[in-house]
Amino acid sequence: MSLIGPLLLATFLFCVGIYGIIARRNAVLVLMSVELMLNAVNINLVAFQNVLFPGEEAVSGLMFALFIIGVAAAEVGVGLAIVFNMFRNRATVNVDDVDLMRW
Amino acid sequence: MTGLDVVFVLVGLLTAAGAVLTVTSKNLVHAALALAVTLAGIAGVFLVLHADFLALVQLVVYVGAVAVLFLFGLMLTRAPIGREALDSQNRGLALAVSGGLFVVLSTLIVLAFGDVRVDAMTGPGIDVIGIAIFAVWVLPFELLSMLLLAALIGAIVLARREDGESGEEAEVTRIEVGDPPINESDGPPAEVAGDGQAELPAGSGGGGQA
Amino acid sequence: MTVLTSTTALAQAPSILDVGDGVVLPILLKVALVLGLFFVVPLVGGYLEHKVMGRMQNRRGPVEAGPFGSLQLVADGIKFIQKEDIIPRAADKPMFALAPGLALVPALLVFLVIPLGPGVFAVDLELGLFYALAITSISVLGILLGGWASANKFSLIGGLRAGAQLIAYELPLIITAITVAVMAGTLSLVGIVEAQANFTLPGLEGFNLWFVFPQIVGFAIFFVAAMAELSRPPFDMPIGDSELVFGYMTEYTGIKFAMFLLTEYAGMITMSALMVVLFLGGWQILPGVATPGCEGAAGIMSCDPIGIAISVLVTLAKIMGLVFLMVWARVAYPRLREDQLQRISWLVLVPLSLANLAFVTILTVVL
Amino acid sequence: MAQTSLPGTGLLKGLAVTVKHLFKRPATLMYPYERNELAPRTRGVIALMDENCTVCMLCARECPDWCIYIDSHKETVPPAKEGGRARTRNVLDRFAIDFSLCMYCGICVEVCPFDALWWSPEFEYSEYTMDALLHEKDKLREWADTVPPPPALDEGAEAPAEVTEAIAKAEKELEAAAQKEADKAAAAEAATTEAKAGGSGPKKADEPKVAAGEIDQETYDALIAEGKSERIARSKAKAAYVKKEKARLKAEADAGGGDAEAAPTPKAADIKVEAGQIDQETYDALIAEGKTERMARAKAKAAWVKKEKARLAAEAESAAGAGAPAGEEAEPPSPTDAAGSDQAPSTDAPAEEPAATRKLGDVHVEGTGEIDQETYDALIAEGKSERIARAKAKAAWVKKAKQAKLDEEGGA
Repeated sequence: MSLIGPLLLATFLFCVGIYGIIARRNAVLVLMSVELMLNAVNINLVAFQNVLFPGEEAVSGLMFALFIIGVAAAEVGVGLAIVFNMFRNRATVNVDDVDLMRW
Repeated sequence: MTGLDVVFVLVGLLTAAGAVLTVTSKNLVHAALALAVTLAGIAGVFLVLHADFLALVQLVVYVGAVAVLFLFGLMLTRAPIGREALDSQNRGLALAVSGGLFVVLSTLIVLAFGDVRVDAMTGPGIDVIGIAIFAVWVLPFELLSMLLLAALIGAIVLARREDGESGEEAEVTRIEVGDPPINESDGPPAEVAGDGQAELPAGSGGGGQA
Repeated sequence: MTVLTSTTALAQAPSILDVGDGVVLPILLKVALVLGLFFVVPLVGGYLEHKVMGRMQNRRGPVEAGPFGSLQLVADGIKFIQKEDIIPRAADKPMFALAPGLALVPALLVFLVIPLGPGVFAVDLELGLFYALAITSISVLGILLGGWASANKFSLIGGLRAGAQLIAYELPLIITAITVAVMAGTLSLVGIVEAQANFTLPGLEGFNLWFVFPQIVGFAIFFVAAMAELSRPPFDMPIGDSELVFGYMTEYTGIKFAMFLLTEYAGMITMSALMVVLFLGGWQILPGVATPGCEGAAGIMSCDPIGIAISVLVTLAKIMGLVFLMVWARVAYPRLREDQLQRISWLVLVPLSLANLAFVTILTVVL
Repeated sequence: MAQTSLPGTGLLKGLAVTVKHLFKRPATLMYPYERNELAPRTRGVIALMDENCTVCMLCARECPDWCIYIDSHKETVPPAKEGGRARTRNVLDRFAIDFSLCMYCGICVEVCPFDALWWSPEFEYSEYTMDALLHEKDKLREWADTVPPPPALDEGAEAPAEVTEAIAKAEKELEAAAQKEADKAAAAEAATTEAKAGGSGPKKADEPKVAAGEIDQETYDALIAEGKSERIARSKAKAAYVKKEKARLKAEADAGGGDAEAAPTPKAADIKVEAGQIDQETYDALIAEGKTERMARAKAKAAWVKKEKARLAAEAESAAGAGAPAGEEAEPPSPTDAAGSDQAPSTDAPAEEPAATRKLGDVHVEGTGEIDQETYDALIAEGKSERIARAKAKAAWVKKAKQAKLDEEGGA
């Protein structure tokens, strides 16, 4: 199959993620957009794994993707914890409203 | 166009549609569900690309855990619903940035990899992946473990409610129905039952809190 | 280490359903097998539950529909279809309608990899065990969504409880499954059955054992976690009818409710089947006993039709035995409290399963 | 109790208990196919023996749900003796219990001073409409046939007060009767032979019962069959025995005399039959109608008794000629028969219906609260209170309506 498909899909997801980060106010939605971008990267990595190491025992692309998934999971955990904390203290999850350096 | 191409196009369209819904949906839970669809679609893309181990990991971690976590987060944070509440004012800017980026990147990609084809895809077996993780990549793997542990502890510490802290959010949660209180502009009125008596001698009229 | 490349996403062992040269016929046969399993075996399990629970409570259980009430669940299904499909006005209608399906489909998909006998399976994935666990983890989305979309506080709390419970118990479940995979040296479900047929403890050579004997702790953890995953009593806090009406199913009626119920019964069967494969030697009759009509490795592979029939019956009998155990636990024990539930998972099962994993791994490497 | 045991033994104990029950016989009773033996006073349905009802309204007043409806009117009974005072008595027109309201507290049964209300263990009277749960007098009377006798007294228990009283009374009367018998032995001889020739119950004459405290077994059985309580049946049977003796002696004494010893007590069976047999025809018909076995048996028994009575009455009538049947005729047809006659398909009891002249009490008029305006106005004019006037006017209306109905029947 053609390589261009996965790459274009990855690009599209990445740009959608950027749109979400800029356009959304809700912190949880922003986190979701970040996830979209990370996944777009994963698609790229897997696609290039197939191009660069076809049928070999080197699996660097998959490894990177795996690590990204792990890191993303950690990011979601901590990020959501921060959002909860913010919600408790400020009663809002709008990123626009959290513009103080201290409170 | 091979059969794989067709399957990929279908899965890719589903994924892209899910992604668009994720960032445009007016309802938070719909957005989370669209995200789950997108993530599952990406797992499908992995399957098409013969990375089935990764596809299953994607399912377990993203669809089974992260999407659920997001749903939990949305249900616990009680955010208002509606486009105005969810979207900021710079939607046009966002569209311009992301659209421009997409045009530039896709042009570059087509120019660079437009004619690359991978026809003999043989994904590595699970044993290969296992050996790779625990032989070649063992140090980053252990680091990732440490990171996850730290994230676990950090998340618990951040989200944990201190003793006696429970119920405090009730004070600052405003119900915006009817006429606002007179001293709305000064900040949230400190009209907590029991607290009100202590407020009276001070005479500050509700400016103390927050 | 030999070269271990393999074309993934393909079956390891051939299925007996791969007949002829065509593509369509095997696929049709496999779909028929999976659907048949999905719709028949859960009904048998449900009937068993009705009867056993009734007799344990000095009742008779169903008696009217069919001989000895055996068609009770079919009658129930017909009744559910006839019922009015009520959607609450405040509900999120598309999500409300989607949720039961989202819970049901994963339960259906798991049947794809479950081996009932030598060659009696739709497909034997290299990652079969991982696949089964990954697919089951999806159904939590449907439950959570159903709870939220009902616009009912009982439903929402039930859905949240279910989500928390499923995440909490998925961990010990997966870790224990990994332990078995470490012992078997494969993730393929057929491979695990075969590994058990050849498994002996050092010092006891020639004495075949199933994984349940060295892994009795793992089996107990898996059993408890599986019951919790399925929200079966005594772990049915998400439904908790004394506190939450009926949890996430409160607002569901008719066929949608039936779909949730079918999910639960199908889940019982799949979890039991997984336990049979992981711990109870699959279709092997007894440890060290070769199935009549079979030859090949450990006398359980490459069978003639009689051997295949015996194997399938043995597997189904073991599955029903485990379903009986689940029902037994349901009758014997009262429902736990929500905090007890989480405590059991995080403070008992997870550490225990981690210690078990470490222990087994070290022994496997050393021996 | 501090128990030190291995952790987990409690869990195993729970499993042991449940698995033990797995192999026990289920406690389930396969209800529609097999039935439980219910206690005699099970709160199934409330039965009414309307012949016992004096319209005292206690039940209706005590009912917490106000689910008992009673209509009645007053009737003047002509003086029993010449020159006596005419008495009034309440006649029950309507007695209904709305079982859709009833909460089965049983207070009405408790308070009833004349044993007119009884618990019956029948419970299968569910209906498709709520209206059908309003059981009228006839239906309530049917339930009375299903009231089982109470459990026997304990061994060595003291006899109930009414039984001892009845025994004492019977003994006294027996003595008097014996005295009479001795006086009129000669005259009796002739009458007995005549009666025997007519064939009216050879048994009756053949059994000279003299033992003190003896009960009339036939009456007793009949009463039990009718669903009366053991206690009542016993005391009544005693009384019946005494009365029977008297009647026999009297009949012996004056062969054709219409003395009209005819009792106001409707129960005293002048003609007695051996109860305990059932009318197979009735029984089959009722079973075919879908009645429960118990009810069918009780009714069939009653039907048999009634048939026998009718037969004997007919025989006696034909035998004794014109003068004799005064005794039977004076006896008001007991409400038992009236209620049962439409139920039991015993067609061969024609002697009874035409023999008895219809009275106001036998006619049922459906009143929905109409009042007799004329009476009402008159009473108001007399200065009576509105409530009294209304009540009396209502009664007057019922009476009038009944009279009209009766006239109509007579005319037809």
